[in-house]
Amino acid sequence: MLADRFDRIGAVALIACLAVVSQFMGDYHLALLTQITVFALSAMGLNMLLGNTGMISIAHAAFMGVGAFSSAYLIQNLGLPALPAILLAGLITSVVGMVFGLPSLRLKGVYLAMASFAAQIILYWAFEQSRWLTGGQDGRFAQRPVMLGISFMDSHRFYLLALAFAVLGAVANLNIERSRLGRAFNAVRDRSQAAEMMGVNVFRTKIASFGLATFYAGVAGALFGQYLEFVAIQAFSLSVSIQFLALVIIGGLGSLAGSVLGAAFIVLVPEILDTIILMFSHNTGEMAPIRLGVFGLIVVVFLLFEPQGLARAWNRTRQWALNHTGKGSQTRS
Amino acid sequence: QAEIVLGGISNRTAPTSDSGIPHMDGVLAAWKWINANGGIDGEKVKVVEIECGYDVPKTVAAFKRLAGQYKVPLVHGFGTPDSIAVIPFSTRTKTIYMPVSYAKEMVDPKKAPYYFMTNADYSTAGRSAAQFVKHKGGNLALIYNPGGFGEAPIADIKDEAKKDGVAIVAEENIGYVPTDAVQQVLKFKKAGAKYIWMGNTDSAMAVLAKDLKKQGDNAKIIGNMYAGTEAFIKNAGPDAEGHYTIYGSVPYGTIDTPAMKAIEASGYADKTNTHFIRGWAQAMLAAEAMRMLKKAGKPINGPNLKWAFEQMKNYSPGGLVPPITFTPTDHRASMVVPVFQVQNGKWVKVWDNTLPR
Amino acid sequence: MLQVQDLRVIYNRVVRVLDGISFEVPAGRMVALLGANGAGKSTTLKAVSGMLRSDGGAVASGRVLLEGRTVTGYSAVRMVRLGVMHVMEGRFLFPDLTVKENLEMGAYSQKDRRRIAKDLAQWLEFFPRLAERRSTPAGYLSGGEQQMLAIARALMSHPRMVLLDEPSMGLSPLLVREVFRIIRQIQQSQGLAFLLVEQNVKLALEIASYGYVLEQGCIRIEGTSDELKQNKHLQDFYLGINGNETVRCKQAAPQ
Amino acid sequence: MDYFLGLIINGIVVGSIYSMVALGLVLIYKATEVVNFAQGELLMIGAYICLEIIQVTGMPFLVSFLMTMGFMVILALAIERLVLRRMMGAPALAVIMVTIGIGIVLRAVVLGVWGATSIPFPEVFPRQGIDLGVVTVSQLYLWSFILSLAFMAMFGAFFKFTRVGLVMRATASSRKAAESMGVPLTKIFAIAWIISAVVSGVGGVLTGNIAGLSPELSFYGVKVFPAVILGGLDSIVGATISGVIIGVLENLGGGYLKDLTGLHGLGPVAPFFILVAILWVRPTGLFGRKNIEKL
Amino acid sequence: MAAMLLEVQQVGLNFGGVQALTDVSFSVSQGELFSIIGPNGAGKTTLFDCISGRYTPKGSIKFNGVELVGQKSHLRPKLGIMRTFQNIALFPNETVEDNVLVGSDYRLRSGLLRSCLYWSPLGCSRQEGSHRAQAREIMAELGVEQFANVPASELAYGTQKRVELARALVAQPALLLLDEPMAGMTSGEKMEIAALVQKLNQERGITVVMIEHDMGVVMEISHRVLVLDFGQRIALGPPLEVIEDPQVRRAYLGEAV
Ligand SMILES: Nc1ncnc2c1ncn2[C@@H]1O[C@H](COP(=O)(O)OP(=O)(O)OP(=O)(O)O)[C@@H](O)[C@H]1O
Ligand SMILES: Nc1ncnc2c1ncn2[C@@H]1O[C@H](COP(=O)(O)OP(=O)(O)OP(=O)(O)O)[C@@H](O)[C@H]1O
Ligand SMILES: [Mg+2]
Ligand SMILES: [Mg+2]
Repeated sequence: MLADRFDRIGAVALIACLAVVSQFMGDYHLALLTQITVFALSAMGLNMLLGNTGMISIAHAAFMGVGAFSSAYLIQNLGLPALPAILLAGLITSVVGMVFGLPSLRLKGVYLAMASFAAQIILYWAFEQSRWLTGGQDGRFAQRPVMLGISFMDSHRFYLLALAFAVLGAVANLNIERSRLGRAFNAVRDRSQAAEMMGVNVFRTKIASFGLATFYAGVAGALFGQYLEFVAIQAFSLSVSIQFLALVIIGGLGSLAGSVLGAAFIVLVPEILDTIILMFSHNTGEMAPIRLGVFGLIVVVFLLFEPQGLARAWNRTRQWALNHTGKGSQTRS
Repeated sequence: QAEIVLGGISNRTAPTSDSGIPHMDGVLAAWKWINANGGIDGEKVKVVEIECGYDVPKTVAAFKRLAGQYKVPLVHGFGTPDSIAVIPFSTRTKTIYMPVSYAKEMVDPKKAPYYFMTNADYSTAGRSAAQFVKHKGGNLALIYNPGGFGEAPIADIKDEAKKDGVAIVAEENIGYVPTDAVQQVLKFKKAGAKYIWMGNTDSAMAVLAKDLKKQGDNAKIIGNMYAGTEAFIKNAGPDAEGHYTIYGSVPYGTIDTPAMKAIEASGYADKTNTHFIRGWAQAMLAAEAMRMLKKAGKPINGPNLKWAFEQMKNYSPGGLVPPITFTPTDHRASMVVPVFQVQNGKWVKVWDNTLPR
Repeated sequence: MLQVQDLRVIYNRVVRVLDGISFEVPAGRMVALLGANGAGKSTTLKAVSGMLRSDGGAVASGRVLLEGRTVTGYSAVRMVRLGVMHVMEGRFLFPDLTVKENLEMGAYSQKDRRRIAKDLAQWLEFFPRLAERRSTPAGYLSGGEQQMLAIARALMSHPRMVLLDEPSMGLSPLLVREVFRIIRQIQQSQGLAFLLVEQNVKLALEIASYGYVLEQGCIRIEGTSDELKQNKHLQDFYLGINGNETVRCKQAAPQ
Repeated sequence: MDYFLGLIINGIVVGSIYSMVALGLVLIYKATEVVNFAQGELLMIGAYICLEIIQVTGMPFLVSFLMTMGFMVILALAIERLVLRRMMGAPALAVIMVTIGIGIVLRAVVLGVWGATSIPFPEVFPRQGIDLGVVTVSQLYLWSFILSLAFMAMFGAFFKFTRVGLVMRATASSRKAAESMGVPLTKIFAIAWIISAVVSGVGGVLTGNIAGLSPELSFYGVKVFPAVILGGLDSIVGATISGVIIGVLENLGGGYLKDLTGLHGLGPVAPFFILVAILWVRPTGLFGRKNIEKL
Repeated sequence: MAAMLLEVQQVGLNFGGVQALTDVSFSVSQGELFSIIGPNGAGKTTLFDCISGRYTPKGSIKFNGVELVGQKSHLRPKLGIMRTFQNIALFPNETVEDNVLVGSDYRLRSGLLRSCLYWSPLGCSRQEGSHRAQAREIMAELGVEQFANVPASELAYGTQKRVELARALVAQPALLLLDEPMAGMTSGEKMEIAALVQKLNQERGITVVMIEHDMGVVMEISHRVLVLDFGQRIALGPPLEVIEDPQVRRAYLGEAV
């Protein structure tokens, strides 16, 4: 939680820094940064669903797909302005998400996870069938938006847009966590029956969590499509959903910092491995199985040492720093 | 000594890497061979390969790295969605992209001006299959993986079949990793199918061939170029006999050109299949364009390469794939789509077909 | 039998809960560990039985000796093998297993099938309520039934030493007496050693021969039951003899 | 009618492959409450190892098969010892994530050692199918059918009647309680992984026989999820029966749905619709035990 | 006698063969301190579960004249019913403060949007703030204030019991259901809690129904006592009367009282 001043100042500084530094980055690094930012936004939603409400979704990528396709459709086929189109895409995704969240009324744990797995398969199939919306196997292009008179065609500008959305998402995330809804999420996760008797409308809370998570997914999906300037259904497959799950778990459940760090992890680790290989050879191909294996090992070893995720490791470092600057509060974390 | 640096985007880890690996291996082996034989007028070529595991965002990032940091004029690419995703960036950075996916989207110079490939696109190949059925006489059933390249030519096949008066008697689906194809075979039997178009990979085609045999159905499969490969023959064993394919390249060892000899000598023997050969052909095609630029005294860059490609008329790289022609308005590499059949455990060309442009 | 020397326990690497306590449980005797909420009684038992680790705790210093052998920081598995059984606060049954299966799990370390069957029959006889519920999943039992099951399950293993954390909790007055009677009977007939944590101090001092009072992580008072019964402090704070006077022991604040 | 019957029969025998693979997942879940996302990769590696042993040693299939099982035991032990043991107190999701990581590593090993091109598996079962009138089924499926029934009986009895089985169920029910009873958790986990790995190895050899070996075999791990959930995550009988149900559904779905609805690709998706519907009525699958929420 | 606040009529419930409650009837009047006793497994907790909506029994349970059976359990706090649990049902990963706040959350009307806009004028920071202050007060009253930021799972058993009580109290209930609130406490602590319950009952007019095995406390503070055995009501009346009942002595107290 960004509870104390240290964190707040740090966060503002980080955002300002990103906004400035990004403008001087090359295409490649900017692409990675944009991807991290969009993934982080999407992960915040999943993290609220999984980390805070305790419901596993193996359909997050499919929901991103709903957002990506519907925003592209709204903008290109219906001619809606970009900003309302993105938000509307988020809402559409949210409605779809809540429909697929209905089984949470009765299902728990792994069984609910499997219902979402079914959602992933069904949505993916629906994408394949809906050529008018998705372009079928060929995908469809998604233009970068013009918003409030500003064109975001340029990648550097587009990054600022993604960053703005991510910051808004993060602020909303924190605010939800510290208010009634956030507590209801946690209560439902920890003990839903007791929560119910304490006045928490469990079903509504679960559906709200689904709606919220998928809204994030929808908006992030729309931005993701615009970042790639192209939406293909393959980008929203089961393995991507699992990748998001991995992202959130490695990042740290129920923590905003976790969503961000996890996104960075998932995007950067393979790229860093590539960069290392490219330093010695011009061919990452022969090393591909090794790189894949190393990636798997990093995941395993990392979780061995920090099963609570990057956020916890970060927290520890932060605490250490605080203690050493002497400003730290002695609260238990 | 100067060096020309090209890019490569491969899939060696994700599903479909069974074709991704030999393809990129073919590209690299060909460049090695070209370099050993004088390079591009003395200049050596280096390929920076980034493995992207069939992942769309990773491919986009890798492309940006190649085009932005390495400033390559040309990238050897891979599959359908990832290659389509690169189109805007390829256009913007004027970088040539050579995928091994032959989807229609990428052969239209208006949409993808910098895309060049070595083979007929999926739809042309599919149309040829329909014409083959007309030629043999019989009806056609379709089986394909819903989604993916398998489905890509289906609409065009239906269209062609209608034109040719070939009846489509059944339409079935089959996944990439099928447990069996009995259900589909039962359907085909019921429908009395004679020829079956298969849009999938070799494993699925092998399963279908085995189950056809087991259920005593004599229908013949016509595989697309990812289904009817050497691996199909290996996996289906004796059950492969008699089935057809629209082969993407000349089968290994069936012609006697320097390129094929080099392939045989390359030490990749076990990996030598259509994917490898098409990769090889792709590199040779790129090399030819570069040589044309050298001859014309133009520097090697994206726009110039595009110009060179578009000058090509009936160029068959080492005889490995049917002759290739590009024009500024038409990037369909070839309209020549021969049909092969398994005879005595080998792919044998049984029908030559050239479609009108 | 059991000796604890200068034991310090911390949770989550920082929070110190026990601050150097020492006590002793002689073989075949019952010793009571008394104290207010949060004094560290359960923590002490967990430290002895090896159940501390799964709660994020650790022994920071000090020694635990079992029959002269150092067993500090031993895992629960080893402690059970050495004959130490812990009936935990909160019962920790196997909610999905039936009552009977729960009891059988108690005999995990036992080999003799005939004896297990005999013990099972005996415990079902001691607690007829459990006999009635024998094939109900333990998760459905009432609080008191769960408590009976937890105690019976622990004793199924024929331990040599039992750590009992608030055995009377949730039991009806009738059953409290019954349980204590059974405990005493078993203790005497089998020569078991008991370390008993019990809030019902009166009862505890009736059946235990010696007692320690834990306050804020330190042993404040110790003595034989009779001495303790006469202790003014104990009377004031634990025995409730002074009636309605509202008194409360300040809890150990976390560091 | 013949068509319909053919589909049903084929669905039943082919579904037994799912049963087989599903069993491996259930076994681990039953003892450790971990959903093993590396199940498909275990299966895949089992198949490759068996092939390798056959090719390198040239021993008859049965001997190679047994050696493969031996290898699976060692692999399971290694995974348990090196990784899972150290994840003891970790949150369940982290453990699930670790199994995903292990899956990635195993996949990388297969890619590195054997490559991605599919390799034909030596013919273990006679090519001759068995004519059941309306369909001919290959002997492979018949074996898988018999084996999955045998496994069902065996493991069903194991969990119900043996001590180790009881201890495994207890461990899954409450790890902490098991620990306090002196159950060496690591040993129990190791046993569960060993059994599951062996079952996966059998599954791998069977599936490898269908269309040759390729890294794509690991898809089975995911493909059987509907079967596992349909039956109930912790039910041996459930996994076996619902594997068959899924097989039948897939066949019927593939056989009829497209003509009925005009939509493509419904066959593989249909089981998921039915899965959700069944879960709505029975939230823990057909045979799964109810989740007891303690208050 | 004051108006009946809670009327339980002919309530019955069985769990697949186990008859947990059989035709239990009683009523609790406004302002009463009512105790329920009975042997283990008598159905006391089950009765609470029926009142608070975990189970749907046969019969009728009326609160302030409103039928509760069949109503969603999350509506209980709104109606004014709050409870604690025998086996402690705190949210283990959450801090004590958050645990307590959940109790009063039913009163907050802030939805998603107002949560997102926390600090803005439209946001819910004001409401949240005042609730937090109230929660702090009650936590102080129960002596768990210093644990405000500690996760509930890290507390000693007795402390958890107090937190549960605090969570119930912040809801400002009209009817408080306490399931063995003093289990696992020393007699001094018990007395403190007993005094608190009495105070709540007398000063704040909260009607209390309490399950408790400590007869000393029950006798001392309750107005009337209901005795259940095998799911049936075997006695109901003032404590002194009930304790003399031979059936109660046999089933619950044992001969030696
Ligand atoms: N898992 C834990 N993590 C951190 N602190 C803990 C943990 N368990 C207990 N504590 C702290 O240790 C102290 C002692 O707790 P313990 O449970 O030993 O008390 P107790 O004497 O058994 O109290 P009670 O009579 O209420 O059961 C308390 O302050 C508690 O907050
Ligand atoms: N969900 C359930 N399924 C089956 N049986 C149950 C269930 N819940 C409770 N029971 C049984 O109903 C009976 C009443 O249980 P209840 O919890 O109400 O008892 P209690 O009076 O609160 O006892 P205690 O004083 O021990 O807490 C018990 O015998 C218990 O085993
Ligand atoms: Mg305690
Ligand atoms: Mg009770």
